Amino acid sequence: MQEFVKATSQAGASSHLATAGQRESQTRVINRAKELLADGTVARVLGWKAGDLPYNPEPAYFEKEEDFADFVYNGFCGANLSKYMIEASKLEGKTLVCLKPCDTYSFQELMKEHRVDRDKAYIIGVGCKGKLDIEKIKAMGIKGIQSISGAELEDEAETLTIQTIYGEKTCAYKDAMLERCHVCKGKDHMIFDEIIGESKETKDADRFTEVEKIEAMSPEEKFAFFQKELSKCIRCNACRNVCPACSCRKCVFDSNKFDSAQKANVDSFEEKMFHIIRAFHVAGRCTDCGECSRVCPQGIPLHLFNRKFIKDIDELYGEYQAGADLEPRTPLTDYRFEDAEPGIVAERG
Amino acid sequence: MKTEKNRAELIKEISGVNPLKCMKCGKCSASCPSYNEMDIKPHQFVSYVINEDIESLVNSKSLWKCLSCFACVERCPRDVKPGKLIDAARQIVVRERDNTYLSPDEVPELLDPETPQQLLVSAFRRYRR
Amino acid sequence: MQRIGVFVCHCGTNIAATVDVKKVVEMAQHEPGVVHAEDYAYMCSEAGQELIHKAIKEKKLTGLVVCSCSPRMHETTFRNAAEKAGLNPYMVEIANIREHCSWIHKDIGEATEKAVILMRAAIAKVNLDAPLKPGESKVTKRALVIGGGIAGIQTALDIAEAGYPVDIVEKTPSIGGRMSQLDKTFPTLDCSSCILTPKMGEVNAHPLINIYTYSEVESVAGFVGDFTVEIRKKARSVDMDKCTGCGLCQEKCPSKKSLSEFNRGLSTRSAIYTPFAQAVPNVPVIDREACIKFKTGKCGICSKVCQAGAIDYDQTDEIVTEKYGAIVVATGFDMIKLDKYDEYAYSQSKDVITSLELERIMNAAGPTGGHLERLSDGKDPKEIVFIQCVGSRCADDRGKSYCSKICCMYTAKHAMLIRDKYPDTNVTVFYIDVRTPGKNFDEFYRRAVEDYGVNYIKGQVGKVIPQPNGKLLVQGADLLDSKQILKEADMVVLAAAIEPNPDVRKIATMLTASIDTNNFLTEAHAKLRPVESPTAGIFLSGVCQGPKDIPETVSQAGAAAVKAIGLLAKDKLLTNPCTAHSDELMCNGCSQCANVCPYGAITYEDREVNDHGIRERRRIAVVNDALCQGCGACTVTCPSGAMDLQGFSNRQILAEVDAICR
Amino acid sequence: MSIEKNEEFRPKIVAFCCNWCSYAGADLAGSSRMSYSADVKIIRVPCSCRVNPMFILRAFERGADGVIMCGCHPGDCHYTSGNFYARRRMTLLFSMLDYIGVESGRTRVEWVSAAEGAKFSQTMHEFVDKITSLGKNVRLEDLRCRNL
Repeated sequence: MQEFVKATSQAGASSHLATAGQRESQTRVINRAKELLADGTVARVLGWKAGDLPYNPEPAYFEKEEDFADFVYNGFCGANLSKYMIEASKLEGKTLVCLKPCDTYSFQELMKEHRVDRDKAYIIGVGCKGKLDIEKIKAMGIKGIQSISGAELEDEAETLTIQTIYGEKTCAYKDAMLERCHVCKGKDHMIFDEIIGESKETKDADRFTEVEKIEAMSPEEKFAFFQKELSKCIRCNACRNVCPACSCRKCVFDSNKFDSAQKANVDSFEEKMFHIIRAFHVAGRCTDCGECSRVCPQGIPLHLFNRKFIKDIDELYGEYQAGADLEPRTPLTDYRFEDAEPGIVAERG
Repeated sequence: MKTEKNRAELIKEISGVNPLKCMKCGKCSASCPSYNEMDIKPHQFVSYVINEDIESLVNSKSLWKCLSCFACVERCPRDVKPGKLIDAARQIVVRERDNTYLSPDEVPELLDPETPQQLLVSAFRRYRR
Repeated sequence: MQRIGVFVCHCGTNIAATVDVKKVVEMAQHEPGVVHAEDYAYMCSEAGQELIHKAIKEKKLTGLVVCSCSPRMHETTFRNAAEKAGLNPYMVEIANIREHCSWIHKDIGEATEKAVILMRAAIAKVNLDAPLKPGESKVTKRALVIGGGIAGIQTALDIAEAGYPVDIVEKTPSIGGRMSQLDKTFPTLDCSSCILTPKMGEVNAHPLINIYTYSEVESVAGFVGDFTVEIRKKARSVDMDKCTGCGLCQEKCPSKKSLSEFNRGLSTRSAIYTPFAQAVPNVPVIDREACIKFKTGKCGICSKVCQAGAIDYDQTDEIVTEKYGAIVVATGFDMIKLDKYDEYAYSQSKDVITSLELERIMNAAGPTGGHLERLSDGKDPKEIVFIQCVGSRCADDRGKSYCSKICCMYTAKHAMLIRDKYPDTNVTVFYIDVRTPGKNFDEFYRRAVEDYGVNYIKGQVGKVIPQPNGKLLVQGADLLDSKQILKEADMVVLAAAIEPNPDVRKIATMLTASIDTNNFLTEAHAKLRPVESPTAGIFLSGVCQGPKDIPETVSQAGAAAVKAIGLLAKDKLLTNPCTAHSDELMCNGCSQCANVCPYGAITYEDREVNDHGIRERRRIAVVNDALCQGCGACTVTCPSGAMDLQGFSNRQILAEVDAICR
Repeated sequence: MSIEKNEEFRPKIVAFCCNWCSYAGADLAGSSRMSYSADVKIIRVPCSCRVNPMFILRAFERGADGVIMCGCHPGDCHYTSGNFYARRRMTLLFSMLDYIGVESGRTRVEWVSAAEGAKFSQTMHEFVDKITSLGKNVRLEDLRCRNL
């Protein structure tokens, strides 16, 4: 918390108003949450609490007034809280959940799949102006971070000011944004009870550019690329655990239904095919929230798998955005007589 | 290479028509305002293309009697559209004449700007021989 | 671990000439679970089956692998043999070493190697086989027929004659359908209503048939043998029990300007009406949109004149819920709309009519009292042109891709009738092909040409141009004579394509019956099961399945009835045990599987589960065994693998893959 | 000739065939004695929609060099719509395999009716030739190489 106060006070004069606005927006969420807790509308609040470092807030429940001392909402609150609502839906009473615009797609997709209970959720659509990627900041050579200001000044903030043990560093907010925010789906919340704070569309790139780059490679180059990336995987399951679409009660890789949980297969089949199968299982349901890539400790660009499927679906079966509506059929549970034949893959070359 | 087979293929390609879809109903000939002027009737055009007898087609009177009114194109129930085949056969004639026709740069000088465009286009279609 | 017996068939020399069967037997001994292996000249013979029987008993086998011909050939034989010896029939797997091996390979080494691999795959599968038992479901001994035309009438009569109660649901106020609108029928020229009305009366009087007219199917739930159907009885505003059918109300009704549906809009009717004189039931309905009482509240004349006191303005729609074992769809057809065919001037001239309109004009009970006349000026037409294939055999979106099948014959009939009744009227038919396959059909067409002098011209008409003098200029081409024809006609009759009743799509969705892009219901097999829908318990009668004339419709109606009777005659249905099942501990309840199920076999229920000590209510997919046909679409859609298919489980197929790639 | 082939490279090919059309088509190829390579091994499934992408990946992982799936022609599915779902699934899976650098010729879908014995045999011929020309499938086996 202390860093926060410091950070805001260090903000430049030009962004002072914005600072107030933003700080107010965090305060407004807190105040509104306390209000709803007090009047019994909700039994708990699902938000983010400050972590041990200035850039790692983590999802948390807040049930009592005093819990809110740790409540934060800033540029590092990338975590998509919709998946937590699966468990929260089983609890007594309503849960207030803070969802960013892109998180609401996941929430709707989970609603469609009957995994979350709309009646058990009170959704505060929180404003979002792009979330930050600490790995990008570190990659700029900024090490020994003590505090970061500008992360919470999302209205007009264009610069992050970072206090490190080596002195003060700055970087453009934009340059530190998560990849997914550069291909933002839009600033509108798909579902909410109320909205607090403003959102900004941060899209400045085409989301299929990277996929196209790979598609253009020769088979050898493609293989070399994926072999290099996938070989980094330590099978920690972080991608699977964070993914709102990977919400199976029991993952196929943990069950005996496919022989895939047997020891011999863990070493070979799962080892090799995990990411392809995972991407296939979420194809047509993945909202492209980008959490898989964000949490991967090895920095594997896992979203490239999902996005390849999204691109194919868009091109072959018509534009589709998972979670944009509550229509029960997804591209893989639907068909048209005149759909492309699988041979199109070879024809496209 | 100018074989009859190639020319027939070219006609299909230019027109985008699959002549095999024809069920020989004759609605094209029934619709044609130039029918009596033609030696090869519109519905026969289709079988000439199927039989790859393009030489007869390009030498026929019909080729230049067609008004390109497209009544047959409009009414054909099988999507065969003889008018398009005729148009493609004309294209063949033009393409095979190599460089003996006007260059596009010469055209503007010869044109009266008052002439309606539609008239020009149909005139080009008919008289480009 | 299973105790598996492997039996390798020589099939005379069919297998043994190319596959070293002894080697296959030897290799089988090394496979896990195999406790017995032998070969024999003909495994399918009595003696071969006896070997199987003996081995099952002596070696206490729990699974069988038969290396022989295709399972499509003898799987049932070997399953039955196993069952006789006390083994579950689903513990038998076939390795197809004939069609897929010995018959297509020449090299013995190569064929033997492949036969061994195919055997291994079968052994791997049987190792994971589980005994399966077909389920049972009850049969409600009552049938529903949707549609009250000749198809529905015939089906209902045939089912009822077999002793099963039948309900007919008909959308319009009377049964009778298209056939009741026809004048004469080809190829014998019987009067249509003379042969139809006795059947309508029979249906009405039959103690086992119940007719719901002016009613529609509202919803369908359940499955073969046990459908629950909601039927909406639309408010008739007339009490069916009290009405005597005297017709006084229709006579006195002051609102007489509504277009008669029965006469295809060529005449008018009153707001309270029966569609035609022989209507069954002979009870009128009030068209509430035309009725003055309903529009203004003032009138009520019908109520005043009705001596039976049958008029009931307060009647409301009523929903009846009924259970059925079988459902027959007989929704029939209509003519396509001709608004996209401007070239034939249908909407510009009253004298350009469709064949069905001509049918009404020729009918003694029709708008002109049976006198053939121009609708524009009432004059006798002297020159009539028929145009065939209007909207049939069309590749574009204006018409239909199929041949409507009945037009060639009814046009010959029309031409003949006109020439017979009005010998000084010329009749010209422009045709593309004349199609007359059917008993006495071509003879009938030839009579039109030879005995009645109907002028047939090969060539589709290009355009019909109404002239200022009231005539119609028909521009056509005679392709055989290579000349273009301009003909002045007094009347032009268009043989418009027929299309399935548009409501059938809604009904197909309710029934989960499959339907093609032309809105024809799909049959289970184009040749061998033409009157059954792929959805069990749904049968097809009449034009809803494809274009048909009356004799064909009646035969198909009978066939559909027999299929329905065959179902109703059973007390219990045995269901295919190779069905999908969901593991309640793994199911997410995400509804993805229900999306792809072609049979609507998957529903969801909130169930209390005990997941390793955690008790909670979960949404779980439940497969109805009676509905599931075992395609497996759901199993692949299920990301967690909770949904699996018995007899073709994930583990079994993976085991086969492993065995083959070993 | 087959011996020569044997010394060189014999591909392992798995064919998934639906029970109603393609398996029957393969039977017809057999009863019409239309030969094709013994390298093809057929697995019977009720419908092409029963083929889980995991089966295909498993086959590759276990050393298959090519996987082909056959089903009823679109619109002719015994279960009315199964092959439509299968078609989308396979299109996406094949596209993904192509994307990670597995040669697209190693996977194929062909619709074979019960009457198309000749087509079945012809298709298998072509597929075996294609796989033989591609050689051993090493990519999927080496997709994750820990020592890199």
